[in-house]
Amino acid sequence: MVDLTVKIHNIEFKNPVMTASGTSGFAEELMDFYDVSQLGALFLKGTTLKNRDGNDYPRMAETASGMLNAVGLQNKGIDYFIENIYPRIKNYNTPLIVNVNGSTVEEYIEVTEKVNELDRIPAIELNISCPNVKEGGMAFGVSCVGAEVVTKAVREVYDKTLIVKLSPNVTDITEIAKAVEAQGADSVSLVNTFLAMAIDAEKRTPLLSTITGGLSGPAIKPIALRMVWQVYNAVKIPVIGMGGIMNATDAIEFMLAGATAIQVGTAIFKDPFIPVQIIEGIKEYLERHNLKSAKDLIGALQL
Amino acid sequence: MVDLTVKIHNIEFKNPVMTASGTSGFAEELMDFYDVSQLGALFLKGTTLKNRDGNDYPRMAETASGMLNAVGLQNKGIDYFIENIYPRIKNYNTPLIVNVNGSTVEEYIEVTEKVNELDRIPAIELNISCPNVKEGGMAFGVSCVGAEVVTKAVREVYDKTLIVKLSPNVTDITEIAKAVEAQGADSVSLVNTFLAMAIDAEKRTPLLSTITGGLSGPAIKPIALRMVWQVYNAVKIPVIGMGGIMNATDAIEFMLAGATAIQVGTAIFKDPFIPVQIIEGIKEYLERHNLKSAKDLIGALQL
Amino acid sequence: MSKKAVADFCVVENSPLNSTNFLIKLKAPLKLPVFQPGQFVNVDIKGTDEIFLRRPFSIYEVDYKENTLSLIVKILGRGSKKLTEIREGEICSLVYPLGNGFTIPQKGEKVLLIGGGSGVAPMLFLAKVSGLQPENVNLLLGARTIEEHVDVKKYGEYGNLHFSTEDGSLGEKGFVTQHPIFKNNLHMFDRVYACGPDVMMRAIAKEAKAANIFCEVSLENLMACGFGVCLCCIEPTNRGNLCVCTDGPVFNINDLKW
Amino acid sequence: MSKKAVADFCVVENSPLNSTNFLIKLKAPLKLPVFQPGQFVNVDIKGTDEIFLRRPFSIYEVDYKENTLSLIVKILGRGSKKLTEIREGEICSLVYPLGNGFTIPQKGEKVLLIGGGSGVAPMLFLAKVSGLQPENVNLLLGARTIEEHVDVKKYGEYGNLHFSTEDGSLGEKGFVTQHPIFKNNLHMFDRVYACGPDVMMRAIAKEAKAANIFCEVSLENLMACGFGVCLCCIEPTNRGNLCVCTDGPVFNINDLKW
Ligand SMILES: Cc1cc2nc3c(=O)[nH]c(=O)nc-3n(C[C@H](O)[C@H](O)[C@H](O)COP(=O)(O)OP(=O)(O)OC[C@H]3O[C@@H](n4cnc5c(N)ncnc54)[C@H](O)[C@@H]3O)c2cc1C
Ligand SMILES: Cc1cc2nc3c(=O)[nH]c(=O)nc-3n(C[C@H](O)[C@H](O)[C@H](O)COP(=O)(O)OP(=O)(O)OC[C@H]3O[C@@H](n4cnc5c(N)ncnc54)[C@H](O)[C@@H]3O)c2cc1C
Ligand SMILES: Cc1cc2nc3c(=O)[nH]c(=O)nc-3n(C[C@H](O)[C@H](O)[C@H](O)COP(=O)(O)O)c2cc1C
Ligand SMILES: Cc1cc2nc3c(=O)[nH]c(=O)nc-3n(C[C@H](O)[C@H](O)[C@H](O)COP(=O)(O)O)c2cc1C
Ligand code: FES
Ligand code: FES
Repeated sequence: MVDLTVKIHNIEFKNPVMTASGTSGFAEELMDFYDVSQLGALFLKGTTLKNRDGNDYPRMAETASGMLNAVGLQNKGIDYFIENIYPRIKNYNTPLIVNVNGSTVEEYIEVTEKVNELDRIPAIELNISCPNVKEGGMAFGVSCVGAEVVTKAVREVYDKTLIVKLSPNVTDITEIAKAVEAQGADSVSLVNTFLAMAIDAEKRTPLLSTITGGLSGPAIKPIALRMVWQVYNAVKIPVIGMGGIMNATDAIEFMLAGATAIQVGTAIFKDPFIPVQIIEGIKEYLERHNLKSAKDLIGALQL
Repeated sequence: MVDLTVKIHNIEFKNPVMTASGTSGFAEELMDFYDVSQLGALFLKGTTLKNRDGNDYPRMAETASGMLNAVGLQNKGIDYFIENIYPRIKNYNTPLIVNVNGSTVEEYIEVTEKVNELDRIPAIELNISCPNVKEGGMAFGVSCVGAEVVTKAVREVYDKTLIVKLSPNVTDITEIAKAVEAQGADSVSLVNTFLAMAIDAEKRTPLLSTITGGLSGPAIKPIALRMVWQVYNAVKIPVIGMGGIMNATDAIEFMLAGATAIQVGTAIFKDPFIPVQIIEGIKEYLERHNLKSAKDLIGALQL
Repeated sequence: MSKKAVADFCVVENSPLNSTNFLIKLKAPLKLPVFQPGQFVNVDIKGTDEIFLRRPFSIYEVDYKENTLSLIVKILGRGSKKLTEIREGEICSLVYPLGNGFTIPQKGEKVLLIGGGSGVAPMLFLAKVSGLQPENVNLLLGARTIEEHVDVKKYGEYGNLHFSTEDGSLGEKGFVTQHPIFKNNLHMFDRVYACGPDVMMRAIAKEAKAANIFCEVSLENLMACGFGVCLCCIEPTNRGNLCVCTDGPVFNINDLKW
Repeated sequence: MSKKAVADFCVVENSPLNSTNFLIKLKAPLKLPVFQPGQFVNVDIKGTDEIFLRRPFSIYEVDYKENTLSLIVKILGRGSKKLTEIREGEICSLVYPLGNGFTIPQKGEKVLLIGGGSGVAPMLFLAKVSGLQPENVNLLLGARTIEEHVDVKKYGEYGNLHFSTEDGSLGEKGFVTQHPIFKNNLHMFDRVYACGPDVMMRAIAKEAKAANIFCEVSLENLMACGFGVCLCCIEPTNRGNLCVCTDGPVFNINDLKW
């Protein structure tokens, strides 16, 4: 029997396969297909202090091996989450991780403080990399100073596991990773989407209401993989990798590059069973290669 | 009859469709298929002061809707070009543009000075964005200071059209574009390839000898398009757009986003006739939309 | 136990209904659940580099005995084009059942079902399972020309058939809203249902609202996931931004900001 | 006038030669140029999201009257797998002719042609057009098992056929370099030609070098363009890094750094 467990900070996950924030809602929708307790963890939809309507329609455009989105953090706010959603999902038998967002440092702190009260949320993922909001979001994530300020402020009010989600829209992602590590982040997750654009040539208009949006899917995988490998070699805290993972082979590549765990995002839109299939595929790979533990894959790339 | 000509600095091009440096050698190979004089311009293979063997094999890996390369500027040096290649190609009836590279500012200057002597080379493309060389290349292109230093130095020794090729591996490409504009660049071309990585999961090794390489092809198109649009809105000099252009629709999208001309790169590997087909496609589009000139497309995106 | 499924269906029929519409019949590997008219499936279209996401199509017919379901696919762009080229025997992955479905009318009610283009599919399904007497069901089908009309003769047994075309080549000339059954007799109906191009549904909604008649429309917003997780398909409503894929595709026009 | 072309060929035959090799015959829309043995075509494989670049395959047979060319395609990964699923009547785009080709032997010379796996294709083509008397041509074909051998009986008219398999299920047991015709008689040949797995060609090259016999091998480096513009397919040689697609795929072993 292979051991699929991995550890990030003080949490042991039953396997390294997790859902990416914003791509599986609050996991309830996946429950229509299968029991999400099988998954390593659930990163919930990005949550802000107050209700946000998100951006105007159209919010989506298909691109070669990928898609753009401009959802803009539509959510009902943290209080609604605590009162209405949390009670329904809190007994899922796998770690639930809230993706914390804000337009100001104060908002990040307030949301974090509220999440801190929730027994069944062992960790937060600090999203300083959303490219689809006018204020906050990626603005914090593309400079060391911005990343430091938010991480430091949140760290002061939060004792559980703090994961900071990095933006790929930067010159040197290792600088940002090192900056948040220095401010006490327990882990970094990467990458968020790439700022990108699509145009309707016939109509001569942008395809998204917001003109630009975030690119995800297999198209970005080679860049995301490079960033995971760079960050793995730059920091000591565990890295959670994502970006275009569609199958177990992709997931294994991210782990070989240094990811302790991986998140599946856009692939879920294509087939919600993909995370489950990846767990099976990793198991099969480990057996075939006579490896005892998923941990043996982490950073095992041979140069 | 639609007018396909476009102008960059003091050069009038017969049409906006050009080959991207490093993807059609010195154009002789394309001559085996068709007369390259039809094309708007030919951006020649990256050239350095001395002979470079380039990187070890393997230098290529296929990815979703794209490819990685790690050629590493293999070329025989500027003197060889001047003595052996230039005489053979100088009478092609379309502008030939040398892609100038160096590991040091001095090398960039030396290559430029030598190119300056060549009557039939009306412009150079200063490559400060190659991700596949250890020294120089992208190192200059990812900081404003680096970009400024090279541009300024080359501008001082070069009076003809100076195009600076930008790296997409930066937080804010408009800053770099503005910096090179301020130093006298006549045009910017973008994007070069994205630093990326591919892994053989079964062998647990990188697929490239250099571990990382440059991602090109349709996968990067949405990011490249966003950057062209941003740069178009940030500078006054003309923008040459590229990144994943596979057909006339893609080319038109780049022009709508602000490109005065476009370069076709990786698509040539798939089908060397694509640049010719794009010229036809632009013509057909202009006629169908009752537009008189390709210039009417430049930045014509309706927001 | 699970409410939704992803499964590989086998193509058992792909036949052109006219120049742009195709009937695609798919056999399920598992017992099909009961579908509501208005519900849809999300289809994985293989075989081109450019199609990354699935494409949603309304259920047109279901044969629970044969375990098959049928779609009417209209060629619009790359994906729908490719889908119409699928051959019998090929495999096609579907996510199903998706969406809410129309409100089933109550016994004795009179209904008007309006379908435009491939929007006829859910209307015919609704006519079939409405449970109403045929004389109380009126199907109004619109298209640009007779060539773009699908042959719906067999649906005569479920209700009265009315046609309109923009060029007058079949039925009344003009848009569906100019057809007498709509223009002159709207007040006769207890419920109006519509599926088709946005402009058509908006025109219908406007009149139905003015006449204060119950009216449901089926929206076709762009979708990435189809099951409520991406929040890409939203429609602004009086209850906030709702997902067309889970809160819809069927909406009561009073909820919409039209 | 142009030396190279891109054209849509029509698949006229796709038949399995054994469990992993397929014969694919393609009809050209234009008159075919004269191909040299060792030259290859670059094939656009449609129909999956993952295949972006073309795949190179050696010319196996050309019928100038019928205007067809044939390839032997071995299933190695995604692209070759997909290509073997192509159906008669389908269209397939080829870039051709690519590469240099083998040095044609001179009259009266004795040659040994060694093919491993799908590497038999250019060897059979060379045997056919070598212009030598059959008794001077020796074809040594190796594979892992008899199941992986392609039926080459008809090539008996162009030369003597010799076989080896790793498991001894056909011909001599072992690698081609262990076959008597190679091991004991190498010195008898004026020229040795080889195409097959890297290890096989390296082993042959080593012996040929030691015996100081003219030897050409056909390399299969990864390619992006196939016509000399990307510089991805390079092989280090005594003349520097050369492109396998234009300076090769055929190299004299004395040029290689093996
Ligand atoms: C719930 C639902 C049910 C549907 N039922 C049917 C049905 O039964 N039969 C049928 O033929 N079609 C139906 N559609 C529409 C169908 O999904 C689209 O026609 C299809 O996705 C287009 O894909 P494509 O690749 O051919 O077009 P693309 O190449 O992706 O796009 C071509 C052009 O059409 C536009 N477009 C694409 N999809 C839509 C859309 N959903 N709405 C408006 N514009 C769009 C694009 O913006 C683009 O301009 C339904 C859609 C939804 C959401
Ligand atoms: C000049 C030339 C002539 C050739 N002639 C023939 C022929 O006649 N018949 C034939 O069956 N094959 C031939 N090949 C090899 C053929 O091109 C490859 O088998 C094919 O490209 C593999 O594509 P794939 O998508 O199936 O493999 P992929 O899925 O791309 O790769 C599968 C695995 O094979 C490896 N691989 C892929 N291509 C090559 C390669 N060229 N060399 C070594 N390893 C590789 C990959 O790294 C990977 O590990 C030739 C190659 C060249 C360069
Ligand atoms: C529709 C959509 C919504 C997203 N919403 C969020 C979000 O709320 N918070 C967040 O941190 N990331 C969000 N992301 C980014 C994903 O979590 C992930 O980082 C990105 O999509 C790359 O992974 P992928 O290629 O596997 O999708 C979203 C992505 C998509 C496609
Ligand atoms: C194999 C290869 C070699 C390249 N060599 C060069 C080069 O020498 N100089 C340069 O400026 N860009 C070089 N590029 C980058 C291209 O010119 C272009 O910027 C990039 O590939 C993006 O465009 P595309 O997606 O159309 O290929 C190279 C790209 C490839 C794929
Ligand atoms: S399509 Fe994803 S939420 Fe509706
Ligand atoms: S494959 Fe491009 S140069 Fe050989």
